[in-house]
Amino acid sequence: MSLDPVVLFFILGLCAGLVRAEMRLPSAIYEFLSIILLLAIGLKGGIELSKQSIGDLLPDTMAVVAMGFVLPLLAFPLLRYIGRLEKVDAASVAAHYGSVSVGTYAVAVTYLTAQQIYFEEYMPLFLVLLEVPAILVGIVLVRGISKNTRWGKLLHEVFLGKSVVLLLGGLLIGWVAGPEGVESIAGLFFDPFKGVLALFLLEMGLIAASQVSCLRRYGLFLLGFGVVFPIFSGLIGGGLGVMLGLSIGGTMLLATLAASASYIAVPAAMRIALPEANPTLSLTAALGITFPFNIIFGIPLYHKFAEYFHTIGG
Amino acid sequence: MSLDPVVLFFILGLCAGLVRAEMRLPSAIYEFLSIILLLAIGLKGGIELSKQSIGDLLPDTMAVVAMGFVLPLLAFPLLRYIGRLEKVDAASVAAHYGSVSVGTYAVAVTYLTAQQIYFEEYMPLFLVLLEVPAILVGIVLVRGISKNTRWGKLLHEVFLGKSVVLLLGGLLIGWVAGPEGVESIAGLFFDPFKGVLALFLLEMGLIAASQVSCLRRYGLFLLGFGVVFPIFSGLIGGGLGVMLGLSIGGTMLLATLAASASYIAVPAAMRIALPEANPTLSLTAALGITFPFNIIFGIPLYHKFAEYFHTIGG
Amino acid sequence: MSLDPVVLFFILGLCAGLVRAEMRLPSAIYEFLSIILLLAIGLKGGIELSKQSIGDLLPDTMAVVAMGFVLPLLAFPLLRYIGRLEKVDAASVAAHYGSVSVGTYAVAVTYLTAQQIYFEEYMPLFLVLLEVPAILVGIVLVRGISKNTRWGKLLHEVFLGKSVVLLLGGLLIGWVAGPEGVESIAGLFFDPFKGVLALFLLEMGLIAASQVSCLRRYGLFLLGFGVVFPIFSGLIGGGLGVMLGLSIGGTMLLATLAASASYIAVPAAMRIALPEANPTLSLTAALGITFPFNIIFGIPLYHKFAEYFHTIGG
Amino acid sequence: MFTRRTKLITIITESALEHTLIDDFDRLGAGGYTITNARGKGYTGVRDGRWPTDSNIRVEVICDTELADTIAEHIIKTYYRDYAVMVYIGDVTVVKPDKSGKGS
Amino acid sequence: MFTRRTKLITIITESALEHTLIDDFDRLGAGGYTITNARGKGYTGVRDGRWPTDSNIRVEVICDTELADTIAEHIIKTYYRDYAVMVYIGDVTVVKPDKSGKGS
Amino acid sequence: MFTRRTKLITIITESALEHTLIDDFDRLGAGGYTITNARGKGYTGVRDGRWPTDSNIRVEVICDTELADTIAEHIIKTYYRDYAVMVYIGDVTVVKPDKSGKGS
Ligand SMILES: Nc1ncnc2c1ncn2[C@@H]1O[C@H](COP(=O)(O)O)[C@@H](O)[C@H]1O
Ligand SMILES: Nc1ncnc2c1ncn2[C@@H]1O[C@H](COP(=O)(O)O)[C@@H](O)[C@H]1O
Ligand SMILES: Nc1ncnc2c1ncn2[C@@H]1O[C@H](COP(=O)(O)O)[C@@H](O)[C@H]1O
Ligand code: NA
Ligand code: NA
Ligand code: NA
Repeated sequence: MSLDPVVLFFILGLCAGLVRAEMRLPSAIYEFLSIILLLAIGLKGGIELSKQSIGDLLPDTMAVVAMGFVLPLLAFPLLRYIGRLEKVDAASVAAHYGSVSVGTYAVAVTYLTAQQIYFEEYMPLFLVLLEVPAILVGIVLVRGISKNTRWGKLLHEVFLGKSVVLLLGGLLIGWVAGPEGVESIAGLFFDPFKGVLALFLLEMGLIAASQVSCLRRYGLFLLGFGVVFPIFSGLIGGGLGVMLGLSIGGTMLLATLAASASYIAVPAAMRIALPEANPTLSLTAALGITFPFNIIFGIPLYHKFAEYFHTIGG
Repeated sequence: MSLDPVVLFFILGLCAGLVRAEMRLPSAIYEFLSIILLLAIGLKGGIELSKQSIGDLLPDTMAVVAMGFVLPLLAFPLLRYIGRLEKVDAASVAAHYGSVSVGTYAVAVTYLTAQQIYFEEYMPLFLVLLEVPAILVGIVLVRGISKNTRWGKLLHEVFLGKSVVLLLGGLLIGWVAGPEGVESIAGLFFDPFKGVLALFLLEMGLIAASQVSCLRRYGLFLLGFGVVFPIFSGLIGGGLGVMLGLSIGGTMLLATLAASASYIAVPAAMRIALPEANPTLSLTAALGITFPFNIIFGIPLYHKFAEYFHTIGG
Repeated sequence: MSLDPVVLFFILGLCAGLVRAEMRLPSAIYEFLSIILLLAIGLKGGIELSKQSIGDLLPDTMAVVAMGFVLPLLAFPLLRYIGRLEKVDAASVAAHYGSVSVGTYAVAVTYLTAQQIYFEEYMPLFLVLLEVPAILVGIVLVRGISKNTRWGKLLHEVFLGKSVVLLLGGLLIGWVAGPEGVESIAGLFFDPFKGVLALFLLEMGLIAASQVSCLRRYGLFLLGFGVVFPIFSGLIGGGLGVMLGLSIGGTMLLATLAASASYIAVPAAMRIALPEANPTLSLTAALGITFPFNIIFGIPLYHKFAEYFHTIGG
Repeated sequence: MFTRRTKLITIITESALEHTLIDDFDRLGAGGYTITNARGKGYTGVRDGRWPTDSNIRVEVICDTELADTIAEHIIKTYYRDYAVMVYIGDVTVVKPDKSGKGS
Repeated sequence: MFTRRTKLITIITESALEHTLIDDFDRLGAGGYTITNARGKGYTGVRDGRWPTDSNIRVEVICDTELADTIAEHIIKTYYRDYAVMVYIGDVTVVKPDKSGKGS
Repeated sequence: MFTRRTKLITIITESALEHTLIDDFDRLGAGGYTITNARGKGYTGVRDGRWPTDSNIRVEVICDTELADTIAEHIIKTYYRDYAVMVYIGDVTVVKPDKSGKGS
């Protein structure tokens, strides 16, 4: 297995963090990089949407959203009854794993591109659609559909978070401006994309390493969950991909989306919506276990899933 | 009217700001982008100057500087006697509208480039020349040429502000290094230029949206002034452009410069020079009204002006 | 002598700083630029190493490390007995001048590239190897090899400083990923490299200018040392380069490394290891005198050295 | 020139609460507030700002004793259980040009 | 170790005044100052730092009662009318190795 | 609601000392600390944060009188000679939900 340079940057960050090297990206730079990634991914998807008939995508879209509601509902009982987490913690972790990680998606796309494997370019649409449902499920699992919950404020927070706005904004701009329009801004968003991702992953490695100290506190169950649940949801995502008739690349991306866990949008939303949940618990799992696992081992594995499903499904 | 992607980014920012999405560019990034824009614009102009005989440009230069002194003198009585602003506020707003906006200029250049319309590449020289005169007029309108004014400190502030230094520095470096020299740094300053502008405009949209709440406070006169005065000064700039024998593109750019209002250099200078002026008033007008108006409607309009003037002038 | 644009940016910063223009790069941006420079330099070197047999480089490597130990030992007596500095200050300044400046190295590479002069691409290996030895020498000169010194903490600080980690990380990634792998991230690290260096030097010029006020405090000796010692160590580095059979370009780079003085890694290490040393003294010399001297005059001079040595040596 | 002895209440808490606290202050009638970014450690652990959910703000409100107590009580009651929160009150003398001041 | 009861004057004002205030402190004879970036709200409205002209600084000067009063008076007289300004004074005990301290 | 009068010790020093100070606090038994970035001027000159070695931090620790004295003494003894350091102590009233508080 030869590793892509972006994965090497992640490993560099991980190692530097583990030996406690005095290094970190300024947070303004980290945000800059993530803004470029989000917009670039959105723009790419939008360009493709401009070539598609939206009506054709509607059934797939609905199936993917449904998966966004189902995944946290599968995670919750495992966390609550096997992991014996408090109800609110189980709901919060479930919301993280039902939602998605943009960084993981970007690495998966890089993986496919490097191997010149075709995938449906409108996948960013699914990415943005999968951000939100799990958050809603997590909240309802704890609060019910109670009128006491300040839904207005919550939905505002959830639907107008930075990543949703930038992905959706990118999609719309790409859709309106089309391939030639977007071409003119390629010099910031597309040409340096993979380098931007590399630097982003360097910082993610540093952050992931700093989560390791929390790992011990939460024990083996969390470690196991952070590895096993992604594989399980990767299978679901891959299965859905084949059912929707996606290519091998597209199937692999949907598996990756399903397998990835959010570490930006969901933590922020949970802090407002379910403040009594332990924020370190979810973040340690999503950022300290699942993200590294997916980047290094998961993505090639989900590729295998997609190939296998296509063999048996085709 | 098909909108350029950079304008779409501005509109995205505007919308995100109006629905109060939790989003903003870190201020370090905003500064980074604006430094790149200023230097890139300066460098472009400097390369062109290296091909020109400076002597040939002297008459045009003096005419443009004269316009920089005249525009605020036209704005002032309107603000004072029709708008019934305090003297100091009228002078401050006049200074903002007499000076120029680099962001607006950059969008206008993008507009011309996208439509492959020729313009005189040395226009950045006019851009930097127009920054300062209006500030001096604003101060003199209130203070007179009084010896009490600490002119030393003021002139230092005005002539050594960030945007003047970067534009002028870019001009000089472009002039000294010439086309081949500057070519080597194109990878940061020219290739990503339009993407950088897009991101810059995203943040400007967010900022402009946050000014809207101030709009109500100042009422209809300010709204009217912020739209009508740019059209009026755009006509003056366009007229001067034709008189100087500029191309349609150059005429349109000079109209845009005249029509644009400063929201960076002048607010900072006014805070030092005329602190009793209400800073929100000017900023709301320049940033909340005139900037969006120019980006979305003004620039195509000034193009029309230029074409019309050329028809009757040529 | 026609100046490269990156040098013009440095001079622009210097001038802007000297006239006290209100300008500076946000520190997050300065860090961003320096991270890109460090990684890019490391990656370039690593790609080359992947083509070399490491065994072949071992003798050269050891000779260069030896130079890193010798240079501060040469500087120390000059500073102590001619400059009459306190022992600890002499040791600290010696450590700065024995170590290297990445910015100076980058300008030297740019100089060679612009003139299309060949050099051994694995030079970044020497760059990273020269960072550390002088720091150790500086500490031992003051503390001896005393058991009281908290060597563990010190070595951690010295070997895991940001620039060592990024250079070394870049080297390793370049080495593992090879030319094609690294090609994919060129859009961030290589294409904008020279522009990034230009902006970096703009800020360095501003910083260097702010050191000038300290110059007066330390008088003529420091000024002389900051110019004469680099010339002297440049001769040593150049001589070693010829002895190792390096090309003219490689010889010039080794001379430049020897002549350059650290202003990032060493100041940070000294503040921990030798806190009683006056930090302003060393920084004024390295940043306020030697860096500008090297950028503007030193690099062409070391090129002459290399040519001369090759004439007599070859 | 006029001086008035009054209270300075300082709240150190999670950045996530910034907007909520500002709304609270407006509702409770504070004349103003000042916020700086901070990092720290307390009972809930290290909050070093490496991750957005891990950063603190340091909020100051100058107000009379009564309002300081109201604010303190509100914050302790509303946020103390679920969030990283530290609240303390000190005495300061505010200086203004005249008795009414700019704001009151 | 030596301790001395003295004053801490805090000024919260517009970032634009930073250089001017520093000059003032030097002229009035302050031994030092400490500045942090801040945002806030007061009588002159919200200053949330989104735009350069909208950001605050929080300035602290440790000095004796007399100088604190001089500084407060100077600032109120010079800047209060036209700028966003809040000034307050508190009591602190400075700790130094000996009576003279490093600086005096 | 429970309030306790206690001490607030503030240390303004070089950013380079951040990790060392944090270790010191842990060792001396402080329950927490809060840090903000700062710039300033003092006896050792201007520290305006333009260069990494020139930036300050402003560290606050809330603790009882005894620990405040211990911390102050430790810092003065260990760092005062070679580093830019300012230490001062003030009185504050900490507000907690009950006598034991979250942390003790
Ligand atoms: N003893 C203390 N001294 C200073 N700051 C504290 C102290 N305890 C807590 N803090 C601050 O308050 C925040 C929240 O505290 P806590 O809720 O105890 O975790 C911490 O992250 C610190 O910034
Ligand atoms: N009551 C207050 N409590 C805390 N900070 C305040 C208060 N009033 C004003 N400030 C700060 O002082 C700045 C200027 O105040 P003002 O001149 O009243 O607008 C504000 O932007 C706040 O940062
Ligand atoms: N009189 C003072 N008032 C406020 N802050 C001070 C004062 N003196 C020193 N400082 C702060 O403490 C830091 C170190 O002080 P020093 O060791 O005196 O140089 C300075 O950089 C300032 O930030
Ligand atoms: Na998922
Ligand atoms: Na104008
Ligand atoms: Na050297």
